[in-house]
Amino acid sequence: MIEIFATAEEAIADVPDGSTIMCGGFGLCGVPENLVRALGAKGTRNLTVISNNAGVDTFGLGGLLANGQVKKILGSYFRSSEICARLQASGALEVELLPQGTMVERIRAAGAGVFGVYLPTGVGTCVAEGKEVRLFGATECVLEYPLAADYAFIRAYQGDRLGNLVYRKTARNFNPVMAKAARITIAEVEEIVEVGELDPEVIVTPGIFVKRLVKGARYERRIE
Amino acid sequence: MIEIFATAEEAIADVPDGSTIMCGGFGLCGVPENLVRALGAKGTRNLTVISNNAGVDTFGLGGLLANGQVKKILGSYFRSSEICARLQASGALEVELLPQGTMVERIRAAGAGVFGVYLPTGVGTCVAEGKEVRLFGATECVLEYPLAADYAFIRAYQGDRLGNLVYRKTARNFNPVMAKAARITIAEVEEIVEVGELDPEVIVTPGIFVKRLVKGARYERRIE
Amino acid sequence: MSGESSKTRIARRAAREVRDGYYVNLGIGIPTMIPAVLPEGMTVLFHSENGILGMGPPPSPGEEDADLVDAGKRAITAVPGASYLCSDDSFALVRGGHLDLAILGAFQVSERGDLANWSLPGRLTGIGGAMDLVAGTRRIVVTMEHTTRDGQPKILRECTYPLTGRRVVNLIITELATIEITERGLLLKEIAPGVSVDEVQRATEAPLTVDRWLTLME
Amino acid sequence: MSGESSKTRIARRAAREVRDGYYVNLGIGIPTMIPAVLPEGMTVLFHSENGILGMGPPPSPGEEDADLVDAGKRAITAVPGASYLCSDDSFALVRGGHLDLAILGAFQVSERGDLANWSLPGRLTGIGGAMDLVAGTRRIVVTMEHTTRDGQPKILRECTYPLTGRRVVNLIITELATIEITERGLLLKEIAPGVSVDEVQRATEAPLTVDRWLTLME
Repeated sequence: MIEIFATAEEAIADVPDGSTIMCGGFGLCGVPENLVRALGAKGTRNLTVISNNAGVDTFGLGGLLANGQVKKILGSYFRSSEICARLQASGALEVELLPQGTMVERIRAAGAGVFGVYLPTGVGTCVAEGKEVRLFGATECVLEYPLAADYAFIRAYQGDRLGNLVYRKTARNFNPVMAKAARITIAEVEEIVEVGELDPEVIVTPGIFVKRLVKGARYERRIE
Repeated sequence: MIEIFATAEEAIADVPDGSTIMCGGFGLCGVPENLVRALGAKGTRNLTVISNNAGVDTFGLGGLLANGQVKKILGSYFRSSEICARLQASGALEVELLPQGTMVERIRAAGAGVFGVYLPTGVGTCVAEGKEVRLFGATECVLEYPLAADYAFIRAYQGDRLGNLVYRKTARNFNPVMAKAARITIAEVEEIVEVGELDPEVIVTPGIFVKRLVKGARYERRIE
Repeated sequence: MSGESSKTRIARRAAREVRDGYYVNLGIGIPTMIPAVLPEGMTVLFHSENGILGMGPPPSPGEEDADLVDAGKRAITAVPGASYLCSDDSFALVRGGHLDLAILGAFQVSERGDLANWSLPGRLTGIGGAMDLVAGTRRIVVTMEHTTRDGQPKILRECTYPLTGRRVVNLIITELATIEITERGLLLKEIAPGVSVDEVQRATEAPLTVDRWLTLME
Repeated sequence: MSGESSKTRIARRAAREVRDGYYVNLGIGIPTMIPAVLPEGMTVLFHSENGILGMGPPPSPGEEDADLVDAGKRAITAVPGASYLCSDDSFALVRGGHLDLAILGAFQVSERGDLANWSLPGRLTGIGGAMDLVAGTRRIVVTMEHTTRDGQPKILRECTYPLTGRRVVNLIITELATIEITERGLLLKEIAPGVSVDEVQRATEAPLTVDRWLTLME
């Protein structure tokens, strides 16, 4: 059952300290910026964040990091975030780096009822250290586990009142897969439309995966 | 590099005896009927077929079974095929029954570079017999392996000249996932359109997965 | 009880397990009768595992579309807000626990909630999506007639037919009773009008505990 | 050799690895220069792992769309026939071996084809899609300058930086040479005009075998 909220602040009002939060987007593209901003304003602390990137210092997750709200971040690429590096160096932030494809396959697994996957990625590198390695034919693979969250913050282009979502271009990225991997998925959209307005052939995220929907108040449309 | 063929017969002309062939469709819905008919006419033998169903005796894979072209069939539901039961009983056909979701996850794995998946489906039932079972938290899971094919016969609604495909309604079913899991994917479509005519947001199967494309000569549009 | 068939009565009781906003998968047989007996005004989206969320009622004769069928291969329609799924996504949804409820038929259910509903001796075989549904779905309700045609119990200590899943059924609804499967076995929650607890127990191989709040089935 | 920069010459040589009909992923740095130097009339679709097949050239200034970027987060365009992918589908495509070719930059390559291209000591970290690309793609071509800025070899017996993958590189293209990685080590296939085999060997830590068909780089 979906709930539609008037503001991002209301949509995230009950997120408690210590939550694990997935955050869609790639770089600054397709980031749920209104939800992240609201979480920054609310000041929720001790967060574990799963996101491909950490935003930049003045946009996206950068704000949460600067506020000291995040205790751990898992993702694949943090080079654009000075603050991320600084907090990691000072010991104030735990950083776990994952190959991007392994990260997203683990997120998919969490949403798809898959309890373990054997992947060839990263064998013989530091990301395989301490992990179970198994030979399939001539290919060594690492056993990887599902990656789930309490909340997923995702961003779509349009959503109907059942929570069906469509995306725009490469702003799709991690949003659809993360929507399936959290206990409570909160989607912000640029536009809310009536049920039946979205072509059933085109819906990327069916409303079954969305628990809360909100129209974002503003979008900066920044390019990193 | 995609090749566009004038007829289904030409598109399947080189399929050798002994091939493993995936066949899209659910029941009679979304079945690549022109490719299957052409394979029947060609008389290729000793086939291993991976398909959710076996058609009915007068349509789809039923024809290949009746011709004695199939030595083994893997799928999830064969109750609608009298001929399938008869051949199995006589020992002329090996039948391997899979849970539908396990079957499709194994097909996905083959296309996605995943070498093994742990699934909770079927634990404690006959489909788990002889398989590795492992405990993840409180959930027992079975280790399942990828399921690939030499050829995938798939059916779509429209395809452009790069092999990008869109489907109609529930005729989508197994077609997109099988398209990714074979060495050579042959797609039949109801209509071939020019590149650029399909909305990029709507393409379900990108042309990278399609090696051969053909416009089907006729479609019966039967309901089982 | 009027002249309503026992199957319709089972469907009507099962409909009460469906809540507003639910996403539900219905097996073949009695479960397919449920949409028609749901209260007005509820928003319920039905999933069919061949690849649709938002399945609507059967089309009018002549309006059938060969590209739009359910998992039983019957022609269907799509409601506003429906969407189509590839098979891999459809079963990821099922196995990932995203459905609120599945209502299935059964040949046998054991007192621990083991389910046998796909294979009968001497019949052609087909598993379909049954094993995936019971492995993934949060809540499994079984609707069936209480006994076989020749009066043999179908609610057993142990299933004798091939299993679909172990310890997966939460609730059984028959024309005689509504029975919850608990950690301590079968709990008789509701009983049909005009039927005694003793009659239900005699039609049931496994022992029943009578709930202290035992009520009449509506 | 005209005044063309060595990076442009590397890109031009690497473009010859791309064939009509290919689906190709390009890493950041020199590989991004390749589309501009491809021969006319070829149909090549470029994949960017953030979720597009059919990436086109950068947009005109003022035409940038914040919803359309590549894996380097730069504004791009989409060619006719392009499609968009969720991240899970994009990496399933990569890891599943569906790309014909990936052309990547490198910090170091070993004589067995080990690749180090994601982590330099003392820099902020990011793996991105590099490990997935080398684990899945059929053919990996590395384009890079032959030595570091201070003249140290980058083609080594063993990589000293953290690895991206083991035994994954098929071909190395530098401003000095084209080197194939074979079962028996490095095979010098082409050499730049005005450069001697001895000079290439001196700039390369691992031993080179000179191919019997050694040719000049175009």
